Amino acid sequence: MMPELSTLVNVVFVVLFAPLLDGIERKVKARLQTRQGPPVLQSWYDLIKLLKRPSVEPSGSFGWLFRLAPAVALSSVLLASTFVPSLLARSMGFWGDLIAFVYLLALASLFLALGGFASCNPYAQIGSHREISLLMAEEFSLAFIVAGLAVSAGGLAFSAMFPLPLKASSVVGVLAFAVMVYVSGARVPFDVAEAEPEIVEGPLIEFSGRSLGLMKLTAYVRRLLLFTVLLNFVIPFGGVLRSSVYVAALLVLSAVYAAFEAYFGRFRTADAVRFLKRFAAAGFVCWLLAVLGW
Amino acid sequence: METRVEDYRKLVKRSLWVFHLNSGSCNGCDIEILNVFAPRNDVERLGIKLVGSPRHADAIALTGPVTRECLPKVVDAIKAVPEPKIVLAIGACACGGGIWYDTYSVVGGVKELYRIMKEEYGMEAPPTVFIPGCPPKPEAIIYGVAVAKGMIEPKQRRMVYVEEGGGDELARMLEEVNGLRHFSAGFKVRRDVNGT
Amino acid sequence: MGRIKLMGLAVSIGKVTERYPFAPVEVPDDYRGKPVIDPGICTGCGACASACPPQAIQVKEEGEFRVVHLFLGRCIFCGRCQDVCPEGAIRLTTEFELATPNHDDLHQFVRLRMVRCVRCGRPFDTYRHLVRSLREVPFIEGERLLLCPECRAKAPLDWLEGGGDGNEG
Amino acid sequence: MGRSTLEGRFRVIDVSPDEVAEVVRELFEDGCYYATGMGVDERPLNGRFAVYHAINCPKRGVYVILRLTAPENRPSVPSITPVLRGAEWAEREAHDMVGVTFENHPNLERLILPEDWPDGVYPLRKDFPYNRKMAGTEGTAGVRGERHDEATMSVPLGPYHPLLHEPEYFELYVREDRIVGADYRGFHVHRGMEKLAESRMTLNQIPFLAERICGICGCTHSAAYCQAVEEAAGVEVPERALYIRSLMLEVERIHSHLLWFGVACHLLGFDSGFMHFWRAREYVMDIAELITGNRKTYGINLVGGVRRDLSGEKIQKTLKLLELAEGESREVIDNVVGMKELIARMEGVGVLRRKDAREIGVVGPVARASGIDTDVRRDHPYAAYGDLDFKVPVYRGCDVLSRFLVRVDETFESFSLVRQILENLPDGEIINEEYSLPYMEFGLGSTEAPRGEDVHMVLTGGENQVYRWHPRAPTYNNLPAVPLMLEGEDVADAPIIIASIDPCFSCTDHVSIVDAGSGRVLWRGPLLEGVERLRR
Repeated sequence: MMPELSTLVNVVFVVLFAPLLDGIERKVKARLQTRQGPPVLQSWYDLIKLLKRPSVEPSGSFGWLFRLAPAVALSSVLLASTFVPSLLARSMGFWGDLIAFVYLLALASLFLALGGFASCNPYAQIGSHREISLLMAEEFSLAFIVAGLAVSAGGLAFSAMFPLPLKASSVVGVLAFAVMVYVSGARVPFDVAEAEPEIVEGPLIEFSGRSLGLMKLTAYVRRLLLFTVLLNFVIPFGGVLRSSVYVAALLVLSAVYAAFEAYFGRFRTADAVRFLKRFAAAGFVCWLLAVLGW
Repeated sequence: METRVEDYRKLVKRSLWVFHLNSGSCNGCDIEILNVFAPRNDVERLGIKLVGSPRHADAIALTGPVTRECLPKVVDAIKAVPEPKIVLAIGACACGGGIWYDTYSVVGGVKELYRIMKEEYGMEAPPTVFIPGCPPKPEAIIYGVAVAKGMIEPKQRRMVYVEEGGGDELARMLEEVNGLRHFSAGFKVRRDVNGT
Repeated sequence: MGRIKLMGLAVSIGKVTERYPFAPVEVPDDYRGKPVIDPGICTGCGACASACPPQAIQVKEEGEFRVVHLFLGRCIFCGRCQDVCPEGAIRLTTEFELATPNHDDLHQFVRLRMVRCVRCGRPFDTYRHLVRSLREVPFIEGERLLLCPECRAKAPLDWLEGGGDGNEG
Repeated sequence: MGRSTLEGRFRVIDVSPDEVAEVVRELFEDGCYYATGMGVDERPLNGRFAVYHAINCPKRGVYVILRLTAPENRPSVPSITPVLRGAEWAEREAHDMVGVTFENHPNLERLILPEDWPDGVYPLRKDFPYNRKMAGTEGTAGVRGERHDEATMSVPLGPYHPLLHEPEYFELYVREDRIVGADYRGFHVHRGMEKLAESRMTLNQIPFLAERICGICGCTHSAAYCQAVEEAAGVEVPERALYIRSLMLEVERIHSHLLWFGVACHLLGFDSGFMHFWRAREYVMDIAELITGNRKTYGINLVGGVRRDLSGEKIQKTLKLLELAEGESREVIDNVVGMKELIARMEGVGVLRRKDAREIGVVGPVARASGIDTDVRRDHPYAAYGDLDFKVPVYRGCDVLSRFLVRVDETFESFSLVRQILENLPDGEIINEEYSLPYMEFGLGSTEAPRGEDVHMVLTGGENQVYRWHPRAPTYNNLPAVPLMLEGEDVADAPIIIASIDPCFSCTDHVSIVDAGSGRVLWRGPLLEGVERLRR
């Protein structure tokens, strides 16, 4: 199949499947809380409803930024999804796609925060503050891990890293990356930016209707992409088998993460940042091992 | 109006986000609202979610009699929910003002609230589902939501009973009474009896 | 460790969610649900109205009728009306599915015909309440019950002064 | 007037304005604390205004009621706030609602009524009709609090905030995620209850009104009211009724505490904990529904006894449900305590030192977590508690964790109490309706609500009514401690700290309050900001 077509399939898959994955996570959490939980398509139902509703612009906001933020956030994750092989193994990679990917995801987070600032709501501002400090702390660990993995694989392109060679550095790197996937998925205990009981969903508080829907979709796609990269690191083969293993692994991974999320209390922002700073050590180990050629 | 409700129902058929607005309630209804999200009733299975921001909401769960102090804030919060929206008036206070419906510091339920909204703020009253109870049990709240979503036809109906019969009946009744007492009918007052 | 055990607990308990509204739910026999006035028995005496803490039951007079008005929206389901009703005409059912989009549906009216005072012609009591009262008091008293309270207050004087027939109406 | 009841749980003493400060000082030094106070318009009787101060002396098992009067033309009495800080709010309340002035009060600001309420209109005076709607006046706004500097950001919590579930307002002053100050402003849930009780309601309607002071701990309010009237009228309550009252009070405590654990978990971001606790709580709700016919508002108390009896079958069912509830709560609590990150977020957070706690006069679990050994059930036995065996847990950690642990212990004590009550339930009548209501007799009823001491004062009126009824909910005493607990903490901890007193604003706001905790002049403006920001 042509890379363009296959990329298109991948993007469509990502957009369609990401909310479904969230629905599955909600179901898993519900079952771990002894309740029935929503139908697995619930996140899709929510999204469809949101997209049908108009969005309201708060009076004191920077209108253009507030309007722009959801669109920019969603397009950056969609662009990111063109680099990553998801359902199909081929996609539009280039020599520096890893770096582009990481920064596109960061851009999405940044615009989430900016949208929050733009709404001029005090909760949104606190939330955005937290989002940014978390982002900074994440970047630090992520930089080491990505560098380690790149050295280990011998290139900065996804094509070189999928799958990773079996080395000590890649094992450590993948494990550390798995934790980073959890953290940047904004899951409890790292969901300080959206903490509902404290600051009412933080940056999202003023978004409504369509723009809220886009923001939510961005978050779902983001999570799915992070999972996908993690899986690509380890799935060693291609073809139809790859696709089915990929989807199955995605479901398992998301269920495990959801279970973790259901049974953790939220960190304070400072604790979360402290944890991430300490966690950078793991990234450093990965990098060191890779440099040593292990 | 009808079509608006129909459209709304179609919109929220599978996903209804609710903003909880306490206008000075005693907490009873509020805790029961939380209770419908607890495992026993878990309304998430019906696509219902409690949201913290009125901006995200499709419906308002209004509890309390609307105190004088809360009034402007309640009006603002209702305004902040994007159209189309619906109000679930939960509990005796919201439906009819409750036990304190006529005191000096209470507006007295949604009917009065809507009147003030119209007169002083020029706002139209949103469609409302009344859920009586003090507090309504969680199932009663779910029933109310089901009514709002059009899943169930409400069975509560206005009842008016008018007693039949008229003046003739008096004679019949008195006959009956007098018959029981073995006296003849009539209204003669006997002045010679002591103790009247 | 606690969290693993708790997860295990959740798995072992499984799902406790009920199917309501797709399946009925049980309530105790003496659940305090919707109060219903039996219009065939109610005499309109107003005991419920004076016991009702939120004044959800109000008794008013409208011309020929005494109206017992139950407003379910304000009812607090305390059941005091049931406690005090001398006729057993009002009782609380186990019905709790009362939600309705129509405010009018929350009202129950019982309109009872009233008796006119045999002297001044003013409607002053319901037939039913009067009949009941007539059964309970001595007959002589009973005749006096056909007078409205004001006329009744005047009546003994009339008799003492030899006013003759009490039945002018 | 001028009587003094020497026996029972309270003692009414008429004091002269000159000696009141001295008497209060002596009482405080004796270990007593300020429970509550009310202003009474006694003009129709004797042409005077009266102020009743209730002071709790737990050591002696008695409430001392100090009664001060002032003539109609000069309604002014000396303030006792300079001697006993706890009296501040009660005096402001009496000033606001009845129009009695307190000389030398440090801060006699409006406390309860909205800022736009016209001056000189006092709802609790007898000449004010309970259902009179007052139009607002313009231009009574005061000055706004001044904590704003460049680096300080003000974070409103409320009036609509998912943490509260009630319209209340906290304003936190924050510098880099640290709270440097906090204000509390209430009065959103003021429903004019006291006025309603003395106007429209009859003696046996008020228990249902009292129950609706709070939807969580309503039974304790109706019990306290009934006790107050029973004390005033000297009503003998049947033994069985007392046991059933205790039973419902304990069922209420269990449900309230389980509810709180759930909410605390939710606030700490642990939603599964919320679900687990509320699942266990559901059995307790079933018990209430089974016994009283409603899950929440039990409607069981009347003056003279209770309304519903308990059949053998119900007792069996209750015991079964109780076992389920206890088993599951035990398991859940044990495991939650094992979760380190939750405990870490409660330990050492929201500290209220014992000394401050004493001075403010906090009650219930908040006091017991700060090392103060107090419990109305033990100190002033009521209902069936004199016959029952229970421990009063006291912790000295002074933090949120201690408050959590006090409630844990209490919950299981309550399970045991319910069992004891069901096993030892005496036979007999459940209500005594043969009593006559005296005129202008004072009565005081107090109960240990799930949140602490709950005090009701009653003056009986003629014709099946009360002349004056004044309830005081535990949160009223606990709230002033919150700004102290918040100072210097992380913003992320604010919700759990506020929640740690298990605040019940509707309880407090039956009359409602405002305060900065620091005596700052308040303004109504900021209240609206939170919502205004949401407005288009």
